Amino acid sequence: MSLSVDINHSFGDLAVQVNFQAPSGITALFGKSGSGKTSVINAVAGLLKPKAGRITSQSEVLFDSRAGINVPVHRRRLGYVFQDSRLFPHLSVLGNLNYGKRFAPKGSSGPSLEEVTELLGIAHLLNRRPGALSGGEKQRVAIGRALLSHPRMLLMDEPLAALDSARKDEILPFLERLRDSTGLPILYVSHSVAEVARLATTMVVLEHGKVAQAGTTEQVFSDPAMVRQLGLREAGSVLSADVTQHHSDGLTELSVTGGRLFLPQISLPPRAKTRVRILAQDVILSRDIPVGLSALNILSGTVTEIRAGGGPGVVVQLRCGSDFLLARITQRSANALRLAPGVACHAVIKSVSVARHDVGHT
Amino acid sequence: MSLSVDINHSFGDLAVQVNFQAPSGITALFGKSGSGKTSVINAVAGLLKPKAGRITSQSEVLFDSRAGINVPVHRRRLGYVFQDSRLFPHLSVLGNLNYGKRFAPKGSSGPSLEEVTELLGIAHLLNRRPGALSGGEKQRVAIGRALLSHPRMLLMDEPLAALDSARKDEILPFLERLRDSTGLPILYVSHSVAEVARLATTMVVLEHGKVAQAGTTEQVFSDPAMVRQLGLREAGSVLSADVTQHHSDGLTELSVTGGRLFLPQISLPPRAKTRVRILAQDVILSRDIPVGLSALNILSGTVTEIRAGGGPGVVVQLRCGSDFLLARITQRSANALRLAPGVACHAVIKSVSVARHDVGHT
Amino acid sequence: AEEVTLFAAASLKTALDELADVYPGDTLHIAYGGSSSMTRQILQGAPAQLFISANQTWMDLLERDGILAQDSRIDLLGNRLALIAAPNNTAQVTPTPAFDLATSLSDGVLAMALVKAVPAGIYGREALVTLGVWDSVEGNVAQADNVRAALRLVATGEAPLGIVYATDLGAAPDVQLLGLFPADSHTPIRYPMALIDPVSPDARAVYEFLTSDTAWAVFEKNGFIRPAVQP
Amino acid sequence: MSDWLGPEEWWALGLSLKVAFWATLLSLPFALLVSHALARWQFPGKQLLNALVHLPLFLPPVVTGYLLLITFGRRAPIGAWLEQTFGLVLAFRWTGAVLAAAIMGFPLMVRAIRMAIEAVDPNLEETAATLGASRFWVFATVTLPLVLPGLIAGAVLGFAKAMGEFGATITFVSNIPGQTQTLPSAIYGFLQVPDGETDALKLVAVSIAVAMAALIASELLARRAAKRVSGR
Amino acid sequence: MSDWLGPEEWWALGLSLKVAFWATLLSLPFALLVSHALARWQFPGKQLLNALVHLPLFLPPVVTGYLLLITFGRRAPIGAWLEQTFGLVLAFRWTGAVLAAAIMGFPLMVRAIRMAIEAVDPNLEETAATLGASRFWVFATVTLPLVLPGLIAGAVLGFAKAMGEFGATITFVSNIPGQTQTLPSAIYGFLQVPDGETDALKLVAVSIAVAMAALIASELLARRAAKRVSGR
Ligand SMILES: Nc1ncnc2c1ncn2[C@@H]1O[C@H](COP(=O)(O)OP(=O)(O)OP(=O)(O)O)[C@@H](O)[C@H]1O
Ligand SMILES: Nc1ncnc2c1ncn2[C@@H]1O[C@H](COP(=O)(O)OP(=O)(O)OP(=O)(O)O)[C@@H](O)[C@H]1O
Ligand code: MOO
Ligand SMILES: [Mg+2]
Ligand SMILES: [Mg+2]
Repeated sequence: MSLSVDINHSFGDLAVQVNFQAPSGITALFGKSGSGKTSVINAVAGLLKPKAGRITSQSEVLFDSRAGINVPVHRRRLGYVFQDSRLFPHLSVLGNLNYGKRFAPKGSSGPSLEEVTELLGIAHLLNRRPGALSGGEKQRVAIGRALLSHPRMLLMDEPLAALDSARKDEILPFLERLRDSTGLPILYVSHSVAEVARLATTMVVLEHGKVAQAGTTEQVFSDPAMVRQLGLREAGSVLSADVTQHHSDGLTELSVTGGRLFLPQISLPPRAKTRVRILAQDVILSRDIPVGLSALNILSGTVTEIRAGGGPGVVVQLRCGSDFLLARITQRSANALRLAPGVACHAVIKSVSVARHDVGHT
Repeated sequence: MSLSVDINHSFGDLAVQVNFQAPSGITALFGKSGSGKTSVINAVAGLLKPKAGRITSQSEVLFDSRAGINVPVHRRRLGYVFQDSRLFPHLSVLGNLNYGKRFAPKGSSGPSLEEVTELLGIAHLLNRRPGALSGGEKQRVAIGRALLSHPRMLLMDEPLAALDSARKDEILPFLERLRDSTGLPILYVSHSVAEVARLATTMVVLEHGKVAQAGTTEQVFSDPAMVRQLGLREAGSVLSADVTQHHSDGLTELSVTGGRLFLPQISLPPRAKTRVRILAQDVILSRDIPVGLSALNILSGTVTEIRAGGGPGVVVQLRCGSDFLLARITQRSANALRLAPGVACHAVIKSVSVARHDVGHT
Repeated sequence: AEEVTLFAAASLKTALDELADVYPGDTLHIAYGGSSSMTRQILQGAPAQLFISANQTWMDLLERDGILAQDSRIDLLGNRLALIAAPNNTAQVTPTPAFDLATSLSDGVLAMALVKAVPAGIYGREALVTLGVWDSVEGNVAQADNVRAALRLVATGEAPLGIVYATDLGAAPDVQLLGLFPADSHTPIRYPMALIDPVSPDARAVYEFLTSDTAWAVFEKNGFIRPAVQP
Repeated sequence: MSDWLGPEEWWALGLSLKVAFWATLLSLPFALLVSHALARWQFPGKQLLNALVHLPLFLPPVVTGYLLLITFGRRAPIGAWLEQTFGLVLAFRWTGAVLAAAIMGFPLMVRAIRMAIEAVDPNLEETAATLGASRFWVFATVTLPLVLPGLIAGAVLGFAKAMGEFGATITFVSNIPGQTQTLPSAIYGFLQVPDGETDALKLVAVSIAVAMAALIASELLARRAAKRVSGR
Repeated sequence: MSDWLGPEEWWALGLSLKVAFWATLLSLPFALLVSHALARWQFPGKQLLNALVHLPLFLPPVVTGYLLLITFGRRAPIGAWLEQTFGLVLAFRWTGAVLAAAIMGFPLMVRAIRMAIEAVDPNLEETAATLGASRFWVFATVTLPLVLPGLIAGAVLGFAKAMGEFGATITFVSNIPGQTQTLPSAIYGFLQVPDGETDALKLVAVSIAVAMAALIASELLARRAAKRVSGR
């Protein structure tokens, strides 16, 4: 258990009352604006002192209101990456990167400057000043700076929110590599479903200062109750997949427990494990096996749950192999197809609708 | 012709060389970051003096380098709405709204304070200070402030970019009402395809300081060549539609020239005209009329063009009635279906994939 | 009656304030300051009807400029220089030729007014030169911007010894008078007074009052002497 | 209480307050103009203007007073011209004390206001122009209100400096009781009298009290104005 | 050129430069500390400290000098203690002139530095803490470098003020040629004798030149530092 948080705090109206465990890997704090994400991460960092509670990291107590323990910020050794990068304007990129080194305890281990600049692709920027960097470059330097302070854990508060989507696509792979290569636990705040689906191993969903749901990313995403949390257009399931084969026409074949999927080429070797996200609105259901369609991906499954929303739509949960798939269709279609729990049917997924950046490594 | 722009300018490397006409309605300036959108709008406002060129608004010359004319900013009477709202912090909302009134020429006409606060839904905020407003409220006040200065034209530079999607959804209807009810010409900068598809009557696409394409929104969006400009996931066509009927199960039926569409209820009366945007990736093609699918919307058409992209996908343009539809499918599927110009086929569109905020009034 | 303004050297303040209190008219204003600055102000048209300077040179300047009333310049007062000691100083020296000033100072300073600029300092330096001791103390002279500031240095004990006007001692009871400088060790100290054109009857009245015996009694009480006859 | 100070001292206090008030009030518009010029305009001789404004801060006050005397004295070129043309006499009048105090406090005012102007977001000024405001109106309706906290700080610094100004004042307008004797001149007078220290210190206490009151009032006012300006 | 001024005046200029240099250098750390306290800390008596710092700006310099004399004189409690404990004598020494100049320039320094500190983004300081920097290191590695332009401006103001300080200096350390005769005392001396104006004005010109040079150097330095700090 690498981080354990149990805190109580209140801001005027909002009572923040949060209790969760973050194992290693990336734990996403997800929730609407104002739900308390930043407050929680600030409490972990020591920038906010909760009214009561206890925070421990790798069995060291960082905060304990009963025992009167409150380790000062600079002794917590948690690398914090802020949304707005906050590079030191008076230092070069190199100066920023090396900033934390002098304060890291002797003998503390962590990646070297070379490794970090390599990982983040910022080796050519070392002599620049922060003002001469683009938004994406700034954020990568901020990540590198946090890493090089040899933290026990990384805290990232919407590190990509201020960036346009081209910049995001530039940084996401670095975060994946970070997760996979350094083994550093990361607490990650975001309200981007796509980001969370791609990066997080664990999800903690906050609502009005309380934990609404927590679990592995696959669990949380395949729960029809989450559709409201994620937003209609963003809801969808996350499936584990193995790369099977790369085809010469640019498609990659993957196997999931319920069948096989074709995706535009992904840069993973055969037998690699990955995750694919399938938006509920991209799934069409059919009782018969459809033929003559431009859609390549058809998975067979059994309806496990049908949940009506507020509007004319319903969310259908299917079991395909050992995974769950969500489909958002109209009530009228659900009636026309006479769908009900236990009914077998086929899910039609356009290959291209599983876009590249919805695919993440595991 | 309400605005005519023909300017030359250069920033270091980038040569801005732009020539376009903006008729009444909303003219969108669209393009990647750094393509020169803000520079053009600033030149129109008078905040940037181009090296050469001519800008006229309703036949009044605002700038003419040959004739040595450069009307000062405060005499141009162009209401500018900035991305970051820029409310005057020392004035209340009412003070901000009334700011421009005293400078408007006597006898100039325009909406009244009541109309504007009503239109923008900010009547309850009048006594607040800007610091106590949410981002969306701020931006609405900024729009109201610009309107009440009785401008000849509105300039809006990414007025919604800094807002999260909930806030955006709050403001878009106001912009539509503005376009439809005041008849004020609007020059609108955005790099959100959805926003532009919904709002713009005319589109000017900028690329590296040059006009890459210009025309009505429908024209520009149904051009397969635009797919690259818009991005794969955002490309799609915009169809004109008439509201036919509201069904009791929450669906609204619309007729387009190629057939009929079912959408989740939209708040327009029968016979109202509207526009629907159909993303190319949400369209599945079939040679035969598909049956037993959860998708309700099937339009019939003829392939007019097939354009291969870089990856494993192709863009197929169909004529459906007098409109054009774009579909993005894999090369493999296109081969399997033996698609070629002139071939008749059917487009399957999930009703829910035409989401509410992709629908705009005309 | 018309108001009368008298410009006077600051070192006359104690005595003149006392006289102003007993002056029969109630419209006498006295402005005190450095002789130099007041002279310049008068040259620039300051509303002074009378001026009492602490030395001759500044009054000469006004006379040369022709703004003094005809024949009104007289030497009103004379003064003596005093060698003084700080309240708890046990030094016993008197200013005589070649007296042992340096030893009495030990490592302390001798407080004086600016020796090149302020009258009290100029006279003091002249006296020390005549007595043949200037060279031995020159480096230890702390020069204040006016004579009262020099007195204050001695009164607070910061300077063990100092040279001030005899008249300055009046109200500083703790300061010890070690002795007066021989009258012939420096140019006689004379305070010239003059009326400034145009002369009003009230100004003339003040002039008469200050030269009256009543006034003289007060001046004398404050330690002033009759001015030496001009050589 | 009222006989704690003599009538002349009460009068001097009154005069000092009056002089400081007018010095502050009259120099504010100029300070605002000069600060704006230094913060925002580009013109030849800007460094020179900046230097000139700072001079009184760096010169011994007596020198400033002397320069004022030989410029604005009744026999001096400008002084004589002012008197002939407008009947305005500065030397040896309380009006001259106002001039001296204003000049001595000017650099303090300008520094405070200039910093405040430099902190105003030029985007807001640009925005006002797009709404139809001319340069003048932009200044009056946007820049000025936003600069208010700095303006208050500057004004109070100027006021307090004016209350304490001695060297330039006594050199320029002399020290005439009932006419130009300010609080600091009165303090000077007491320091001329042996054993006048007690009285002098009384007056020092009074001037400290006034300056402190002004300073604290300004911190409060400036904080309130800053709050207003922050838009909350 | 070198006989344009007499040797005593050259010496006075040298002393003034030396005094101003040390006054600036020695008071900078304190000014920094006090500015930081006023800008960032909350503590009882903050208003009082603020007032105390400003006092020399508002009091007639003679009064400040007098207060120094009765505090730091050799017979005064603190002065005597300093002499006994550290062998440090201030009265009548150039070291005392340094103290007087430092105290008179202090409020100017503090105002400039305080404004600069208030302009530092506290988020950057917080960020430094998350990277492991203790309070001291945050100050030394983040706050201080960012405050540099303000620090330069403050130091130069203090320096120029020190060059021009007269009243407090002469009252506290008087004028001992070869020991404490500063440029302003020399100017004052010339102004006291008839026909001394020309010499006085020469010296005034010299001090103006020095102050201007310092001022312009500071604008340049501050601009360069500001550029550095802006991260471009
Ligand atoms: N210092 C504060 N004082 C009062 N209320 C605060 C303070 N900081 C945060 N809040 C309130 O607490 C709530 C939670 O804030 P928090 O910043 O943790 O939200 P968040 O989930 O990070 O939101 P966002 O996604 O917008 O960053 C908000 O309603 C906010 O207004
Ligand atoms: N003042 C300037 N000096 C130099 N280059 C400039 C200046 N202003 C803009 N540019 C450059 O001109 C180009 C166009 O800038 P502009 O702000 O018009 O882009 P934009 O299309 O509005 O981009 P964005 O979507 O990021 O706002 C950019 O490459 C920018 O770096
Ligand atoms: O009264 Mo004086 O001018 O100090 O000798
Ligand atoms: Mg947050
Ligand atoms: Mg732009």
